[in-house]
Amino acid sequence: MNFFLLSLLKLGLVAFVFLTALAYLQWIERKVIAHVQVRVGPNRVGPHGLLQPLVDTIKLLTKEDLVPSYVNRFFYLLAPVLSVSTALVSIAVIPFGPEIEIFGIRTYMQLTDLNIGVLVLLAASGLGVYGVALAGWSSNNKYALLGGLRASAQMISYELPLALAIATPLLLYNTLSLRGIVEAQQGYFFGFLARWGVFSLFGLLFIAFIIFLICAFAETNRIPFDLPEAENELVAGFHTEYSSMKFAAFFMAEYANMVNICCLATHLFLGGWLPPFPAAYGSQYIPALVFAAGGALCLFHGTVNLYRARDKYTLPAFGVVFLLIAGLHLAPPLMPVLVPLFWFLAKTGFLLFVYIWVRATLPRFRYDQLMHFAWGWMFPVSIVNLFAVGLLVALFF
Amino acid sequence: MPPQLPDGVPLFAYLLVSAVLFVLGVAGFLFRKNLITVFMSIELMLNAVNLSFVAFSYRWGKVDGHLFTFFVMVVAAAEAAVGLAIILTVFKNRSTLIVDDVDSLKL
Amino acid sequence: MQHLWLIPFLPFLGFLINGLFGKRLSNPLVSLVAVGASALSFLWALKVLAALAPIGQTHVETYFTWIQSGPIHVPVELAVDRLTAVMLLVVTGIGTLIHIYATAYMAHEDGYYRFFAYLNLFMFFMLTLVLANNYLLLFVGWEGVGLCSYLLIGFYYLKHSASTAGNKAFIVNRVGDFGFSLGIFLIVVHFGTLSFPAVFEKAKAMPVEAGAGWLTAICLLLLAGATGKSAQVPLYVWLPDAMEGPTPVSALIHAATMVTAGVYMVARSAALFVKAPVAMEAVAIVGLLTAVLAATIGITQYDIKKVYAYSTVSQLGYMFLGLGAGAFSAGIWHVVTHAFFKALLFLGAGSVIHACHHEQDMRYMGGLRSKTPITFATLTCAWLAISGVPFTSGWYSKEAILGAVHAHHPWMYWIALVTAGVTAFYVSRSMFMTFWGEYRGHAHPHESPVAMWAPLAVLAVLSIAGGFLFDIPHILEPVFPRGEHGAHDLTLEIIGSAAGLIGIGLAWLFYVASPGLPKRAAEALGGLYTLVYNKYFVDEVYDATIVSPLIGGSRALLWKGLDAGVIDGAVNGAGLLAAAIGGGLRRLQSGNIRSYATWVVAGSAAVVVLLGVMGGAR
Amino acid sequence: MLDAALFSLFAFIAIACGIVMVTQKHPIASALSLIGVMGSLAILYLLLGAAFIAAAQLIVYAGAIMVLFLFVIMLLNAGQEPPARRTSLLAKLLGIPLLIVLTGALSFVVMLAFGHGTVVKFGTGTPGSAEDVGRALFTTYLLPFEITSVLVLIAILGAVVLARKEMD
Repeated sequence: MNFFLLSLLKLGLVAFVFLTALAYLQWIERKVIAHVQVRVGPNRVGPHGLLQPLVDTIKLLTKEDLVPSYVNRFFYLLAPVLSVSTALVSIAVIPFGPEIEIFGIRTYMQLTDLNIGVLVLLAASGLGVYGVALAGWSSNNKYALLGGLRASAQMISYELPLALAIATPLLLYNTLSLRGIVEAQQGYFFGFLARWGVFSLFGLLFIAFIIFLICAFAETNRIPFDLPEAENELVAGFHTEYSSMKFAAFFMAEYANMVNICCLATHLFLGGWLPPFPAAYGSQYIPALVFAAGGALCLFHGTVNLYRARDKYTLPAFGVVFLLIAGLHLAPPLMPVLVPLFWFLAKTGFLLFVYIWVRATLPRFRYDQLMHFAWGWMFPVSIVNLFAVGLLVALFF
Repeated sequence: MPPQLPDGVPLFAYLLVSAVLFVLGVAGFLFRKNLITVFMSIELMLNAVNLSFVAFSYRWGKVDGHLFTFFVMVVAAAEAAVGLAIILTVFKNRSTLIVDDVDSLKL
Repeated sequence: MQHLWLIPFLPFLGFLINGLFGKRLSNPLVSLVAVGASALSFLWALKVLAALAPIGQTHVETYFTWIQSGPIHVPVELAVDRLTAVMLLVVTGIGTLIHIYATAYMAHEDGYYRFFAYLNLFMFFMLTLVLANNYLLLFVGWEGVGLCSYLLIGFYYLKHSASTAGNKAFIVNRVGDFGFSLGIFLIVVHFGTLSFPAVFEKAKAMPVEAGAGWLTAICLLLLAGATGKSAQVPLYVWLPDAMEGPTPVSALIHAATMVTAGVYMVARSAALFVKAPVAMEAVAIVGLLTAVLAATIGITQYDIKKVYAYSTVSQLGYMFLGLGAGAFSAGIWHVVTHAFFKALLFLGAGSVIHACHHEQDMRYMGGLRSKTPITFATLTCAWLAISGVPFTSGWYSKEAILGAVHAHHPWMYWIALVTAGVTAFYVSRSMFMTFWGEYRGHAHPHESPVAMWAPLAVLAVLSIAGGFLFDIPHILEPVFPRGEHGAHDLTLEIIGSAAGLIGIGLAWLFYVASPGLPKRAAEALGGLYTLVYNKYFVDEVYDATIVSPLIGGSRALLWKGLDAGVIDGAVNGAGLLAAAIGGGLRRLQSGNIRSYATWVVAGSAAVVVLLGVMGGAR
Repeated sequence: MLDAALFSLFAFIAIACGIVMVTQKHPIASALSLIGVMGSLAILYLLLGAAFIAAAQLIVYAGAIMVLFLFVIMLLNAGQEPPARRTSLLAKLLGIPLLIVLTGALSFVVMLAFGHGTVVKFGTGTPGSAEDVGRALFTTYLLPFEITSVLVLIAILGAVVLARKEMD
């Protein structure tokens, strides 16, 4: 039963990290948007508002769990469950790093390595529609219904180009297992340019990457495609009638979907946990350097030139923590574990940042524009791209 | 049938499940009034058949059953598209979804 | 590989282009395509023959298997031997000339593109016929040319007479073709193959049939086919009416090429015929009969084209006579020369008709010598050739035939001789009536354009010089070993030439010296004259004996009885039955999906139960 | 042992959802229970070693087709079924007995044919990976595959034509 034990261990670890990450993603988003809009953002609870997510969670948990009288109770309660479960299940197939050995136990940095991992992700995102649609329908509220219909229509429409954009690199990798996909991207062009999806096939896959990103925005109902919850038209769209933890569930689902799809993008196009340039050029020391630099910066601002009095203790503390992390990255036994993890998280984090960045920058589409964009542009382009890549692969590989 | 279940599930169990599901689908087709539900019962029957296809495919160690299932899915998708369009049209023209009210095709 | 297929294919291409897009193409373009197609195929034939020359043995090209059924294997294969070569050149060469002629002659007709499409199609089928290396492919060409002849006779389909003439030609040919197909079946039964080489090999091995036998039957059936296509007694009646078609058609199809298909076919089957003396005799007699009959009718006709039509019939009779006498090469020789001068005659006639604004009756012509000098000059050549004036092309071939016939049966020789005289007589008659005396018509005759008289000129040269230019019997030696027939007999030749000259002389006497004479002669002969003038009432006889009984019979029996009674009755009965059953079954159609579904479920349950009863899946 | 448990669990879920689907009065409920059936069937496919088909089942059936159904139901806002004015007497009378007969006969035949013999063990057994299916799909079954593509195209066109606003 060693297998089960290990699995449970990994499960607990991943669940904890993932959920916390979701909570803090929320904080990061608020911070980033605030700074984009030249505000400060949450900074009351804890240093730099670092405890904000905790407080939010407590608030949501302790709020009155009210169910409107006119809703269709069963489905009304079922919807958020569906939504969040389909969102969370995806993380199970996503690898975070290569096969590693800790304390003599060899294992994958991944819950389970299905040979149809990509399909599972697609299926999960496909099922995600139900939560939204049901929520919209069951809460017997025209805004909610409109929001739900919009959401489902939009998700179905954008799932097509999304699937095509996913299929495009698969032509090159010849596998559906995410691990296999990453391993297929090992190696370097000309010895230094990473053999990632985006760089392969004369940049044809880059088009696929862009398509994938756009569709990802639509899949996760994010700005500029957040029609289903367009505040100024639909109050709050499909989750108008939801409050407290049920609302939190939808919220969590949204961010979980974001994270999942960013991980998928990282694996499909950005070479997963592979470093951008060979170890020969010292890529394995980059993480340590980054953290060390961060630590140094914190210490510098915490001690030598101090902006604000209250940073006197926090910044140095952060500096020390960062330096410690840097040290961990250099520790021989942990290096093979942490370095890939770092690269993976870096890439995913960058994509998430793009998400937030876009949200802070772009306005919202009109609904007909949205649909026309899906069927009139994304679909043809992705199909043509698919054919082109297929042709190239058939010719040269 | 064999009393002691070995490590694993006898094939006929799958087939029985498929049979039951199929009959359920038939029942739905016979006794439900809502066009959409009737349509869904058909889908249920298709799924039951798919299950037995896959089971047979296991029995013979061949992949063909999976292929059949795949084709059934494709056909089901096409059928769903057209069928639902028809249902929409029916509703548009006679504003009812009750099977028994859609009976102009008779003497 | 000489790519023989190109020869028939090029005209076919022309047919496709003109037939499909001709409506949109301008007339010059259409004529360019048509003429170009046939000219190209002529050139290609030349190239092929040059490449093969001297064609010792047959050059065969097999393209693909057409029919493979049991032991019978029919490939699509073309072959060239010397006989084919001669026919090839005649068909493509004269065909091209006539195409050129037609561009001018048809210039003002509508359906211009249609005409040329048909013409090219005809070329295609004719060439297939000539090049075929087995009876079935030959039959394809055979039927094809029949079709084209039908289409072209009925070209002015608005004219009732034209369409009926077309039908007549088609139907009469059916009779012959029926015989032909029977013959082919017999060949399959008897030889087990259809390809010429195989059949002829087997035939060579057989003994000569003294009485009637398989071979005789086959040959007679083939002869039946030939009589249909080549307008021999008793099936010649369609050819004179075929003159309803445009004159170039009459020249190409009904004088030069198609009608000689029968001759070609018999010559091709020589190996069979020599083994069946009875059939040979039949061929000879049919030929003789036709020759005499048609020649005599020719005397009395006034429609210039009719005259030439009958002359064609009688000349074909000559050819058959030659074949029947065993002088195959002589027969083919006459085919060639006849192609020259008869095509010339028709084209000339066409030119005359053109000049007289589509007046065909010789009684309204005359004195055209001065008005259309070129036509006159060229026609004169044809005239001399057909009358057998010494050293013209006609003379050579006719003498060859007469010599052979004399060696075969002297009595036939004398009759043939007289016929030759008669031939000379009526052709001269037509010439005198057309070109001598003063003009009796109302139009203003004028010379034809160069595109029309240029071919005439070429043909004129050929019909004068063709005889000693091409010594066909010599060319054909590898195909038909020259028997004792070939030997020249001076006395016979003198007599033969004399007959021709006498004919011309008589005609001069009748129609130039004393124009009153013909009327008196006609009155003197009285009944005989009317009989001949009405073509021996053959058409009437056919009508009475065959056509009307058929029509009446079909009216009474097939239409009223069978069709209206049995078939319609059956159909209506079936309908009523279905209605009755349906009336019963429609009780089931309650329009309620669920009840239908119940039936389905019942059915499937029954099936499954049955399966269980029968013991499961195995 | 484990897959026996899994099988019985999901078989139970499937059948239960099936029953719910047939008995529930509300189309949306039926739709959801049908989705439940499909999901559990997907698991059964996995147990049978048909990984690809399982994924396809989820993506195509649960992810696309049923969404369409749900969509239409919401669009038409099809509520509870009113009692039908007139229904088929035939179905009323014959329905239940026929179903019983059918069930009995089917299970009898199944037991007859497969009553003893093959035992399904997870992991052992048939080629069912995406690669195997794909290989068969593009070699042995290429023609049917192409034909289905045409079929789907036709279906799309049909749906578009049918769903147009003016039905004239």
